[in-house]
Amino acid sequence: MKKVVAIKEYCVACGLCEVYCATVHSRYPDSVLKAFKLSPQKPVSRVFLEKSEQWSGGIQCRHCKDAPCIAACITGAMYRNRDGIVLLDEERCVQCSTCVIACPYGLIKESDMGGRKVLLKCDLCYQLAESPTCVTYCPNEALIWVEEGETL
Amino acid sequence: MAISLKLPEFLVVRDKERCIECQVCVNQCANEAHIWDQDLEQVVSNDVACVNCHRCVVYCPTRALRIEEWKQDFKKNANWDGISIKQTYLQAESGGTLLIGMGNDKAYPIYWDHLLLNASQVTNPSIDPLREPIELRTYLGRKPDLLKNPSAFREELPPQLQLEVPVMFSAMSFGSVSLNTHRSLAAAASELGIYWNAGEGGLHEDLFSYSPKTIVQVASGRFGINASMLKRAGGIEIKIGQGAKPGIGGHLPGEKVEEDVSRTRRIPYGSDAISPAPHHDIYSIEDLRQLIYSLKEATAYERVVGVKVAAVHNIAAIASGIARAGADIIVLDGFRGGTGAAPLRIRDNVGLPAEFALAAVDQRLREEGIRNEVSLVIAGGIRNSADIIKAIALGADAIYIGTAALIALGCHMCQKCYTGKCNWGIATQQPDLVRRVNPKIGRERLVNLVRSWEHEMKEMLGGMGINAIESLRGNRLMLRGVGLNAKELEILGIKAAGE
Amino acid sequence: MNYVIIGNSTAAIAGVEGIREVDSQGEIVLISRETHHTYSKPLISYYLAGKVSRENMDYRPADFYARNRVKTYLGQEVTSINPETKTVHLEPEDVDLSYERLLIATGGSPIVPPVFRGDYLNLHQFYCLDDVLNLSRSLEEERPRKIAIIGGGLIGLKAAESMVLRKQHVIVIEAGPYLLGSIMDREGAALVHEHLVEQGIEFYFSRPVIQLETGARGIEGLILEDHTVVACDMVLLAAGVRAAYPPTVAGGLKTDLGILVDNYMQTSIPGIFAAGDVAQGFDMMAEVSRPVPILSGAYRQGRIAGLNMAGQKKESSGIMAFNSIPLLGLNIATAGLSTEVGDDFTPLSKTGPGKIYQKLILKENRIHGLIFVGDISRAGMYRGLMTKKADISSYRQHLLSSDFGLKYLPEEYIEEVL
Amino acid sequence: MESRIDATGKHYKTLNQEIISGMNGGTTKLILDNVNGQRYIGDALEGNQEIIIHGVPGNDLAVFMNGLHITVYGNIQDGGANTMNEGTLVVHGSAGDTLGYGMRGGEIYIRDDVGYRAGIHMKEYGDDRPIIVIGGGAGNFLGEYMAGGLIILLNLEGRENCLGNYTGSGMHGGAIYVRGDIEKQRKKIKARIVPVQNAEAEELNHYIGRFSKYFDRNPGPVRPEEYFKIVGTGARPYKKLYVGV
Repeated sequence: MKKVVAIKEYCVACGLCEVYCATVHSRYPDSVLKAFKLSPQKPVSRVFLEKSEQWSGGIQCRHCKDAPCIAACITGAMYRNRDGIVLLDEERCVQCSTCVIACPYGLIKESDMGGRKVLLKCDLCYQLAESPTCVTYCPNEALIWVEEGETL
Repeated sequence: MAISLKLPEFLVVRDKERCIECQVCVNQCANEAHIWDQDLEQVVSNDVACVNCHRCVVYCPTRALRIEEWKQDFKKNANWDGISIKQTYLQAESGGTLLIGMGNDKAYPIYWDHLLLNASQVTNPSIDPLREPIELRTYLGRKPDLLKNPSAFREELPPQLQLEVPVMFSAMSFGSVSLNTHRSLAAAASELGIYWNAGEGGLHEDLFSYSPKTIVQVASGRFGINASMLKRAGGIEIKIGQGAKPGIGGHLPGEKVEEDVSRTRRIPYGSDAISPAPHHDIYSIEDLRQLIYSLKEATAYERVVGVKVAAVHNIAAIASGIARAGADIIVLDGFRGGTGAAPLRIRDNVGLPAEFALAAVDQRLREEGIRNEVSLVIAGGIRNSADIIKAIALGADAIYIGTAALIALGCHMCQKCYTGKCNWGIATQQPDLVRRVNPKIGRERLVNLVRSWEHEMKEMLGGMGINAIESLRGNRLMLRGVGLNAKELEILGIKAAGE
Repeated sequence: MNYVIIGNSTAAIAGVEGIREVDSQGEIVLISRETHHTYSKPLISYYLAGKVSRENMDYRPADFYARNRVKTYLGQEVTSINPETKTVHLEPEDVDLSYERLLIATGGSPIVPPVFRGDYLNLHQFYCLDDVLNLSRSLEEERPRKIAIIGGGLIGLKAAESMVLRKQHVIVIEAGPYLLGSIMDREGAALVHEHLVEQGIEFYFSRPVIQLETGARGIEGLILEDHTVVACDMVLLAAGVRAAYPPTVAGGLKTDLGILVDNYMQTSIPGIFAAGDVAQGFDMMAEVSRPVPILSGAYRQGRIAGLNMAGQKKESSGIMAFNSIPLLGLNIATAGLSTEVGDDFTPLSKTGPGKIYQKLILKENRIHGLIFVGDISRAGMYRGLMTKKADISSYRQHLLSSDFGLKYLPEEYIEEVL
Repeated sequence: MESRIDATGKHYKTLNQEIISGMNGGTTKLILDNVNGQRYIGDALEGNQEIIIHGVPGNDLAVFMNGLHITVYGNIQDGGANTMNEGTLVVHGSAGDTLGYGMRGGEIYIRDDVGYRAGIHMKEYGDDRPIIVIGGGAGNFLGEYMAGGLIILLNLEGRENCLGNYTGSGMHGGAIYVRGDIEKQRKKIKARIVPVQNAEAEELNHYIGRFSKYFDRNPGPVRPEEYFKIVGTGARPYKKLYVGV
């Protein structure tokens, strides 16, 4: 299965991955401007720019083989689709946040959508034909979409 | 503390209608011209810090940013313009020599733009590069006076640099530019079948695999030079001078001497790397010959040894001397040549246009009958393929590009290389900035640039009805001057347009 | 290979999924005492609170059995297991089913304190779907004014939450000295207590119910150990759960507080596996065999059991207790040995602002447990470090700092995430 | 294996080719007789062999040399050990100008005097630390632009004028130890002068010991008060010279 890999050697820590991820998951997936200016709540990204003095990288759900979040999900809302992508069915989620503590990398986040709590995780933009949005818009090819185990 | 009279140079124009407070600009500006204000919960500008490098403009996802000149008029004065006044303030406040990056930006005439190329019409056909082969390959190095055995199929030649396109990436040292810049240049040169020059700071160990396509530089500081490196390199260049600062040496500030630079240059961490203008073992052409031959001896006469000089007033005589000292290549670096740091007054006021230096040197070497003994490489301000074709018609064997290569890598010509805070990751050693050049992308961009020039050169050659770059070399009949006076035409050795 | 699975909850479903990862052909039979399609037990409080529809309680989609070619016997009870003949007997169907591999995933059953043993109209269990369907009907029909919940643990408080959301007056009676005693320390519990009192819940601590006052409607009052009388008109039992053993197995299964299993989830009788709340497996944090009755553990055990039943040797490294429970807007997460105290264990904690309490329990440069109240956003990372048994000495000073993250972790950990 | 080459009348190219052939042929000790001005002896040679030179070698002796041990019985001309990387050069006589230019490592021992600009641009990195020990005095610009390494000037004849003008100008690393009276020479020194510490004596003794072994001349154990030390004015000598436009 293809995964997004962050190459910390070339991450410029700009945060565009977050901007475009938030946009594509908003009500206005085609326009950053509209997504941020017209959405009732600030759009939220599912990829997180992790920064330190030494390195940075856009990190996101690893879609683990033996996914702790799926095991822990009390409703069955967290599931793996046919392509191996771990997805959260927001319809069925009761926001118990068990996945938040299950994820060993802290990559499932709670977000406040105007008083309504939602849990968000990377869905690899599986509805899109092209690569995940964060990869498409990474200005320095520091996020790449590759088959697992593929070397750079 | 007395108030500073410095004024901002640039104005950060932020379109509030478009700004989404994403802080990408804040994340990208190493100069801290964009700041996230916690209390206002918005991005604010610190215009004084802006160097107009466009990093934020390019990265802003909503095109909310634009940088303008900070318009502050002084009372009209044809002599004391705003720039002169501001520079005076700066020196009065600091007591420092004015320092600047990149090449001369003054409005001196650009002679390339006064040269026009010929094209075939009716009397001899032009050649279509899409259908017919046109040869851009060339060889740099000493050529024999005549064939020893004209009937033999092959003849031993002195060492040569084979170039698939008559373009090389000129010397930019590791230290002045980042390792990722070097990686990009090295990989692109190898892919293009040309050479890149690692500059005077040695060759980082990660790049040893590119050695065959690397020209290493021996400058007065002798940084990173050792026997195995000389033997490994594709070619050797002695740097006597450079176009941006003739008569002035190199000086890499200690801030840029981080661990890798220090190891590659073999100097202590954080120490200034000083290479003064003179090699202190060269005070004459005879001394230069000594260094040339020490390098030839070191490499068993299997390596090309070139000498790079700045284009200065008596360049023809100097070049003749260099040729006679045994150099295989002479590099003439015109006064528009770039640099990481140069004293402003030197950069803007010393040297010659490469066009004149080239014409004068080619002419002189021909007159002395030694043009074949040395190849001529022109550097300093080459911007495009037409400049190259004109240079070759004026007598160059190949050209060096430095600034153009950096622009291909993203440089926006803000001329702040000396600060070490290059927002494009080129002229910096700050690890978070170095990451901004992805060598994979860098290589592709450089290869694209040279390949596009390659095709343009073929079109121009084809248009002239010439199918090999060798047939254009020194073929000044293919050039006409426009807007030049008689003396300029004479020095360039070309006819006026219409003649 | 043919498989029989007793149970229809998390461990059983995970068992099916485990088997099907390896063996797409073998026949799977699943037997459940309940008649419902597989549903999620923790969702009963959400259902009651009106947060989840009946359909959305399904733990797996409606076509789960069909897609996995599982033959189901719902509403059937296993009355005996015979390892000699490798058969189980079903009632009321009155059939013998033979198996090559058997998975016991019968879960738990609620504990009924002796004082509540009796038939009272307004006494409700709070354990399975039928309980809450029943309770829901009673709430509508009887319109109680005061509901007493016996037990201030996880289930009790989730029940309390759902009752509050239904605008009921709730009284929680906890025999222990503070709430959530099995996973929480006193400081954390105090915050939870404060929050729930603000939401109108009444509490009684350290006093078990010793006697009931009864009347026409059933239980009308509870008499506590100190003779306090708590008036109520409905009682919900949430006093804990114990393993729900299947009927006697000829030859006997070794048990302790649950059916003893090895790291492959196999019981003392070859071919018979057990998983979930009925089983007693390895607790990776305590490093002993003990029951860890949580859903994620049941899933992991069930899947491991399934894989091994289908012939893929897969060893469990044990399971970790961890929970996340939002209670009327307050997030609570705990993991591992969260209540551990003692000389070997060093607590590292921080409080505030507001109802925020975060505590790590450290021992020998490892995190052994955690309690997060209020802000749980980084809890997963700490739990990840617990799972890895990571040596935290190089970044100990950054633990619980507001910017704690990958950047402080060793290279190999970072590489794993990038 | 030992071999001999008579250099009489040979062009340097021929002589150097013979030296390389000798080395490639397995010579471990090569004796050159009647050397008279031939340049580039030892140029970029690498290995552990020994070369003994009788006569006066020409410019750029041991240039780019990486290893090898060269002993010269006679004076050497300009550019000795130019950009030398490793190895040892022992000269039973004096050296011309620019001795050890840009030297990166290895050791040089000069029995008598050195000319102008000795040790200019010497650098060091990690374990690579060039050493020059001079028995007599030095000309102008000793240790100019020095970025690392060690120069020891023993002034065995006790001359008042053992240093030339502009000693240590632009120096920003390494150290020069001079034996003799500071006061008479202070004005010629363009870097910082500091007293020698007792702890430094051990290292000095180590190199002076080698010098004594090579030449049988011994100034005796180091007494710190007999020496002074010249060091750079900081790693960034020109930090304040410039202001960015």
